[in-house]
Amino acid sequence: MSQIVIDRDLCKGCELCVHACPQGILAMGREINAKGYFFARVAEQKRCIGCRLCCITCPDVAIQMRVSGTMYHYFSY
Amino acid sequence: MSQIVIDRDLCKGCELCVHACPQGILAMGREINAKGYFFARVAEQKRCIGCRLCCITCPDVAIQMRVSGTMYHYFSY
Amino acid sequence: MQNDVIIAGFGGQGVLLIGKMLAYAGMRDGREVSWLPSYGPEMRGGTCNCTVVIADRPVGSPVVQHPRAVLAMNLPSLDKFEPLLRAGGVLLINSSLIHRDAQRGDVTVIKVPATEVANQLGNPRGANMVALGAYIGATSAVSVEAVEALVGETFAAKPKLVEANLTALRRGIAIGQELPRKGAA
Amino acid sequence: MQNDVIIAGFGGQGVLLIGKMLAYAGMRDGREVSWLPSYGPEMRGGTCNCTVVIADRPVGSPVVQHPRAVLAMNLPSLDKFEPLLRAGGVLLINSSLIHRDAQRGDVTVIKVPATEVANQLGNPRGANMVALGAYIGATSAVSVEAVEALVGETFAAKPKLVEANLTALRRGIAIGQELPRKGAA
Amino acid sequence: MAKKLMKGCEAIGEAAIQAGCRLFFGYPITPQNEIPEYMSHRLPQVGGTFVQAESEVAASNMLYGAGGSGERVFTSSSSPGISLMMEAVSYMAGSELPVVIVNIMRAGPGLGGILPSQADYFQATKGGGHGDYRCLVLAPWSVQEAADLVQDAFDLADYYRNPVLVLGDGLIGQMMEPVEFKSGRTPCKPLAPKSWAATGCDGSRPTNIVNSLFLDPEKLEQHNVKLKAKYDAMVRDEVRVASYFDDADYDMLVVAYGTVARVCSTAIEDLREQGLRVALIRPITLFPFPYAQVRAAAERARSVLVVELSCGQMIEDVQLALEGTRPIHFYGRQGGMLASPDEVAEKLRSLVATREVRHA
Amino acid sequence: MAKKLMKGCEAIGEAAIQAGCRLFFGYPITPQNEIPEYMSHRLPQVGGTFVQAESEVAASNMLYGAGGSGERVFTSSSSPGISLMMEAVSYMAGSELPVVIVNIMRAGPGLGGILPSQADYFQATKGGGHGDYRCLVLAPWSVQEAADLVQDAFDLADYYRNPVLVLGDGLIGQMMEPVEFKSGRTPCKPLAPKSWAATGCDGSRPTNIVNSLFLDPEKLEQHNVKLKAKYDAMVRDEVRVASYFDDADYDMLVVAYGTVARVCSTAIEDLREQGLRVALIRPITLFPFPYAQVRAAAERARSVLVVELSCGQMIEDVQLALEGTRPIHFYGRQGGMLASPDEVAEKLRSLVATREVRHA
Amino acid sequence: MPETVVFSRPQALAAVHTHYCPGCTHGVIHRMVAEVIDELGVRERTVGIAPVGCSVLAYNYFNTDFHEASHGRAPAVATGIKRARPDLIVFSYQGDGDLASIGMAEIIHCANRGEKVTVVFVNNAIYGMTGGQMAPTTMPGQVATTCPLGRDVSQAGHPVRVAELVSTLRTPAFVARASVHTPLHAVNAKEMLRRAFRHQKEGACFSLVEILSTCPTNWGMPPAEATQWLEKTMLPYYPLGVFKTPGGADRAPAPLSAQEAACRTT
Amino acid sequence: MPETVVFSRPQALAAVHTHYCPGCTHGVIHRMVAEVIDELGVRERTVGIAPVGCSVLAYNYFNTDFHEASHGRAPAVATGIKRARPDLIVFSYQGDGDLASIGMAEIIHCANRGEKVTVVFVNNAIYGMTGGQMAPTTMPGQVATTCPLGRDVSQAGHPVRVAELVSTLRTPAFVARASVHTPLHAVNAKEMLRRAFRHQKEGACFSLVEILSTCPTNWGMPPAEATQWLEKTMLPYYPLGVFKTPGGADRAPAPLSAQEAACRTT
Ligand SMILES: Cc1ncc(C[n+]2csc(CCOP(=O)(O)OP(=O)(O)O)c2C)c(N)n1
Ligand SMILES: Cc1ncc(C[n+]2csc(CCOP(=O)(O)OP(=O)(O)O)c2C)c(N)n1
Ligand code: SF4
Ligand code: SF4
Ligand code: SF4
Ligand code: SF4
Repeated sequence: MSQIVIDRDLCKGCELCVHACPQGILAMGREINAKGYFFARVAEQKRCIGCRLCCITCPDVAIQMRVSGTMYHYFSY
Repeated sequence: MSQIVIDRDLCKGCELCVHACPQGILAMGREINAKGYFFARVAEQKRCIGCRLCCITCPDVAIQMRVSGTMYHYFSY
Repeated sequence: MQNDVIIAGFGGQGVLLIGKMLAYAGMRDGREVSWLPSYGPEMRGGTCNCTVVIADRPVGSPVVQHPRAVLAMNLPSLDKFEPLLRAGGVLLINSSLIHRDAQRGDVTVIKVPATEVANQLGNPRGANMVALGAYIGATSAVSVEAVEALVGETFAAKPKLVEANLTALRRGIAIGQELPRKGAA
Repeated sequence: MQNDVIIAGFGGQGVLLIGKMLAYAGMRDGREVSWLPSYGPEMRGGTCNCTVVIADRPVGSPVVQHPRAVLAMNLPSLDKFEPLLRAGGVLLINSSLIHRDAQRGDVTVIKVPATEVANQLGNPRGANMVALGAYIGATSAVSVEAVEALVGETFAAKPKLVEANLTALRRGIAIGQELPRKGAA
Repeated sequence: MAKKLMKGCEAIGEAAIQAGCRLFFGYPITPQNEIPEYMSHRLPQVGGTFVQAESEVAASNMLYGAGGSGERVFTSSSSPGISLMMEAVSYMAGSELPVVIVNIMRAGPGLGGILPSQADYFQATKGGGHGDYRCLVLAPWSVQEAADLVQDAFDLADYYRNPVLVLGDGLIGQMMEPVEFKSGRTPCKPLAPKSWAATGCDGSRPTNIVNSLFLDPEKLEQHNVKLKAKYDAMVRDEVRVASYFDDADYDMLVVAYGTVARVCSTAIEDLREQGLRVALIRPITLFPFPYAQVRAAAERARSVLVVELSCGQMIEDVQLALEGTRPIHFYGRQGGMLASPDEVAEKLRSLVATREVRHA
Repeated sequence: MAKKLMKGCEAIGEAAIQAGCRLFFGYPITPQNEIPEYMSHRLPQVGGTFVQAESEVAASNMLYGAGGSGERVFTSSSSPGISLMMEAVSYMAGSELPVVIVNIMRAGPGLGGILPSQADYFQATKGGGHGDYRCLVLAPWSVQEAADLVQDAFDLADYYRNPVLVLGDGLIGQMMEPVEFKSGRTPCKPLAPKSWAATGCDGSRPTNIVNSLFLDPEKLEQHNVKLKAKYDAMVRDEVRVASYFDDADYDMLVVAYGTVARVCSTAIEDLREQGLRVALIRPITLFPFPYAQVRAAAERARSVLVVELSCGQMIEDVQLALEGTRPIHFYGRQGGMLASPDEVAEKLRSLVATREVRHA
Repeated sequence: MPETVVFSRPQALAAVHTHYCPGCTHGVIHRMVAEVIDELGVRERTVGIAPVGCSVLAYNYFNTDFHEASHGRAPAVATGIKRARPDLIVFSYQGDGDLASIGMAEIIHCANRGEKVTVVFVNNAIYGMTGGQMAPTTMPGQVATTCPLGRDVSQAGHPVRVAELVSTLRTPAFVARASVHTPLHAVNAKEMLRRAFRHQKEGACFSLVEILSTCPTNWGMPPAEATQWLEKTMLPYYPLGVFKTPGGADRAPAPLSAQEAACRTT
Repeated sequence: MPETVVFSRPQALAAVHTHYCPGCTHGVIHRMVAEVIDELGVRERTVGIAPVGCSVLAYNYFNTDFHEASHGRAPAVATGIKRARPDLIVFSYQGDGDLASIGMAEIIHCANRGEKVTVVFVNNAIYGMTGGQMAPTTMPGQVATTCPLGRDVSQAGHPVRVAELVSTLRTPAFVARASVHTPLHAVNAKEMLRRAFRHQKEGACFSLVEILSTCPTNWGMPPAEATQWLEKTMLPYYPLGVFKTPGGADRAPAPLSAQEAACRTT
């Protein structure tokens, strides 16, 4: 089971991750962070397939992924 | 009938024309010119076929060619 | 006689624009003017500001360390420029975004709810016009005619904007005038 | 005491080499020396020269406008440097290539048929050694031992050349000494 | 034309166009990007040509080619970019080409910063390139003056067949002030046809050769002497300087150029209200430097304060002018920090203590 | 090692190797081609690396990289090539990199000629690049001194973390003189480990960054002030100057540097035999310039003659030193023409007429 | 159940906020370079070179020693470092104005000498740092502040293709072009970077990876739109792939055939 | 019988002695350029640009106006001239050190902008004027004063092939390589020059002709031997022919095929 952790203050609200997620489970929030950006949040953690595309996409390394137990990698990165 | 005229003082004695002449009618002289070079001379004018290869070869434009009457050009230049 | 003001805020708030309009209006009034922007490192975002000087004689230093007025459109700007304001100067605070009071006691403080007013007028992008008006109302640095004419020109392309911004400007002027005129620069 | 000489000729005549040998010999004699080549435009052919100074005290100017001796290996060099020679100086002329007389009356003139001599010795490339010898013979700018030892080193690779060049050198020295030593530098 | 509120960079570009310049070769660099940007949209409108060069080295050599063709041409850059032009500037001076170069100085050395500075004074006035040469150097203190001097620069370049450098700082480039371009302006120098330019030769004259190579040292020396004579003529005829507050007597003289001089003037105004007697002299040409004028003005004072946005460069020319006849003080800011009127006033006040400045 | 007859260029190359320099980056140009040529065959013999750069711009930036890695490195060129290095020199000064640059000056401006000159004095001493920076400048007058100064140059560069420029003319480069390299020479400055160099970081220290960019003007100003303090330290501690013929009294003082100073010394010897009383002072460091020493020496004379192979550049520093206390005369040759002892003597004699020089 | 972190900031990437604009893919490229440095275990002996451009502050963003080079000269600086310390892993990170405009001579000759360094070339078709001027890589018709009507190829010529140009040199090298406008492209870009750095680690050859990148700010569009613009406009002109491998064949074009050569179409 | 002169000095070539060494083919190239200028009847509106190199004095050898450019910058100077006076015929004459070493950025960008000028590039594989240092075009193993043991490609890389490099740019151009080491090669070289200048006269495009030339002096061999050395050593590495025509196809290499790309030979 994979879990996405978004650092609200590293996020610049570029929305690239939202577009990158094949499951469409990421969304932009309505709060603004210290830098004054609306930051991204995980809308439906449960549907995450652990593809890491959002992590790979984020220009600001604001997204971490943790998995509990082992998990299958769709592609090597 | 073609005639080769070599300007003794323009000649630097490089001998390239001697090698260029398909008829081998050019040779280096034994005199030295104002610049201190042994300059080239025409040994057998009569055997000149008017190919202009010596003229084309000479880096110092020391060789002129004159023809009396019209004459056939082996190649356009 | 010289008027000078530092106008500061976020990049998007149009502070450079109202600074230019102020300078243009000063020209129309036949006075000498200079407009100096902050040009920071070639980097994105952050705050920006400009210094406008309007004088009767040729402008000396376009750099003003202790301005006669400060128009702060956001908190960082207030923090940065309030201490530099001249004693007896005018401090205009965009109270829509800035929720703290002024610390100086020796200056005229004018709170301008620029964003609210603009929103009320149904012209959310007009907050900077309200602020500009407030400064002019409080200092009469330039004539109302000059600045109004200028608004006309600036938005000539879009007549609707002209009206909207004139209204915003006038509301600002009113706010600026409302107040005790003590020690205005 | 200072000896100085300008050695000049065609590129191929080895004038720079004998200049260097002279300087080296001076060093061996424990004196101060400098060797300065003409370095013209980066162009081919033409004449070249070098100035050698041998002195008891550190060499002042390596540039010598009026040298105490001139060794002219070809006509252009004679034309150029004869006028510059100091009064009372020594003028060595390579009479094999130069067919005019010296114009100066106030200097010691030594005609050195360098090429002929070299040819006679069956060492056509040794003309410069003959000339060097003549200069040394006429001025004793350096000791014969020093220069002879040097020839040994310079051509150490080819023992045959050592002998040939020593002979040429000695013939030159003789030629240089033969003459009235008046006003030699 | 009516007065217009313009950024210094734009005014400089427009001034070039008003002066008949139809060619710009340059490379972007802050704080002068508005110059190439302005030229890139204005030149095509007037039938001119804008080329973004691959580098400042290339831009300066394009300048060489265009200048040698007899056309009015200019480039602009900022400190590091100007350093890359030094070889070409030496070539253009040596080949006697009339070109205009604008340097909107930023803080150095190295990449430094992009804020205003005056630390390229030595490079501009003593010659940052190799060999004996000089550029005529003009230093405006307002946007209007920048516009005027740029137009004069083209005339001076043509008249002397020499590169002319306009030396501004980030402030001049970025600030907006009213500018007026007088139509029908007359050149500040008589202009001769450029018969020397390399524009094709029909045999009616010897070929024109744009060149700085002289293999014969005697010829090169003659050339150096000729160039020196030209620079001496500039020294004799082109000095420009402005004095302020020198109507009444004064105890202290401030020497400053460019926008810093305006900061000083404001400082001095305040001080005079407080009864301090201070005057200001502002070199407008940095080469030729107004030695005599600065000397004369200084001799009316007890001491001199030089204010620069550098560690002290122009101060050497002030020292050469004064030859020790007056004490010289210095106030400088570096790294893009600006001297404020208050700082300068404070410095002047502190000198009162030294008893060199007396209260009226 | 025993004395060896060497060309100046070769001696310079060998001196670098003796100083432990194992890296050379350079581009050919007359009259210093013998330096890269010498390095290209010698460096491999001692396990060093020679790289022929594609240009002087590249060479100077290779120097930046190698210097920033903490290795001893040098480059050499001649006037036009040095002009192309101006941006990088400003960067190296700004980043405080210890590098050695040799300029075998030729005549300019532009392509000029290849014969000896001293016309790059301003560029070398006032900074031909942008921004406030200084290079330490050493000017040898003999091949032996060139060899010695080049070795010192590496120590000075390391000690001050600053570019050091060795300024020679074509004569120094091309002439041969006996040279001796003392084995086991001790550095002329204490040398600290180069802990600042960018050579990889294992986390035991913050990363080392070779850089001259400071976006914050206050930081950049602090940096400028720090650099200025370093240059002041050089002025205080590194002045080198030599005096000649000053044992007895003298009426006239000659100021000259480099090989020209030798020409002057010969001229003075001749004059003294004729009873003229003339002394010579020779700056060995051009920056820092020996202002105090020149002033003191000049005050013993009635007037001063400055001799240069230029239109007059060092003379400005002499003027700064003398502050008008003595009349200053000038004799210069340009374009690759050499001043001969007779010319200098003649000039000095002509000044006798001006009654400034008295017969003994 | 034990939780493992499968994606987080690489060690070679400093834990700081960058100054890059929202959505600027400089950040993605930084991270992937850092990941490769970690993977190869060379962080402690790696020295980077920052260009003059938006990535000028790269020296603050990597956990390695760094040089800040003058505009365009990073390949010369890299040469100086590598020749001085062949044991170091040296990489330069350069924009298109820096590398393809002012730095053209330096990159060509660094590659031609076969310096054992790695060049990360970020092609965003614009001058970012100075505010959007035309770059040598700007697309035909693309608007920039110094070509307000769009790049006119009749005046400014066509965009320079660096990977193609460098790959034609005879000296062995690894040359590739990749993109980071989608995560899967990024995965491939990282593989190219991995190969480039591995070649250097093995002392094999010079390596250059050109990476197409976005500049939302100066392109004047939101980040997501910028990635589409890149896909639509840049990809067709800048084909992705490997252009040269150290062992591979010579990539230089041969002379034209007689009749191709003869054609005088102008 | 009436006598006609069928070969003599062209009008565009000044009637002076050159400083070139005996047998140096710079002279042949000068003459042919002058002949082409005469043939096209453009002498009176032609402006040449001399490089820094042995041909620095070219300004004395042509009967046309001239500029003497700083080392390597002739293409930038040419750009300045042509942009200032598009009516002029502008050509630069450059050696290999000048064009291919220090001037690499200027030639690439001049070609890439498509400046309507003609570049005559004389490749003699050495620095002549300065006395025989290594050039970027020096052959592997060839001895020069800065590579006394011969060019070591592992240190200095392989010789730069300019015609190949320039022809890969997308901007239309005419690019060819010829030689003058034999008269028949010279005849072909002249045809290439003719086409290059004609393209400019027609305002078609940028044109560059690389011409292989000898340097007997610095190669250290008699002129005739030098022509053979050129034939034997240079021709195989520098193929002659037309590399690019303005109307022709794009000469840039495409990315490698998947399996070529995969090969990791190092
Ligand atoms: C010598 C010099 N010239 C020009 C500049 C100004 N300058 C800074 S960055 C830059 C170009 C940046 O564009 P690019 O290389 O494409 O990088 P990007 O910012 O797009 O990432 C320029 C021209 C400079 N700093 N130095
Ligand atoms: C800036 C600069 N760097 C170096 C030189 C010295 N230099 C003169 S010619 C030349 C190279 C000449 O070689 P090439 O271009 O191949 O022409 P060639 O002489 O072989 O015909 C060099 C390096 C210079 N004059 N200017
Ligand atoms: S990609 Fe990163 S920066 Fe952009 S919105 Fe998502 S988390 Fe934020
Ligand atoms: S080719 Fe010319 S220069 Fe050479 S020998 Fe023949 S005539 Fe003389
Ligand atoms: S300007 Fe462009 S390249 Fe620079 S940080 Fe912003 S988006 Fe990135
Ligand atoms: S050195 Fe070489 S290129 Fe130069 S003229 Fe002599 S032969 Fe020709």
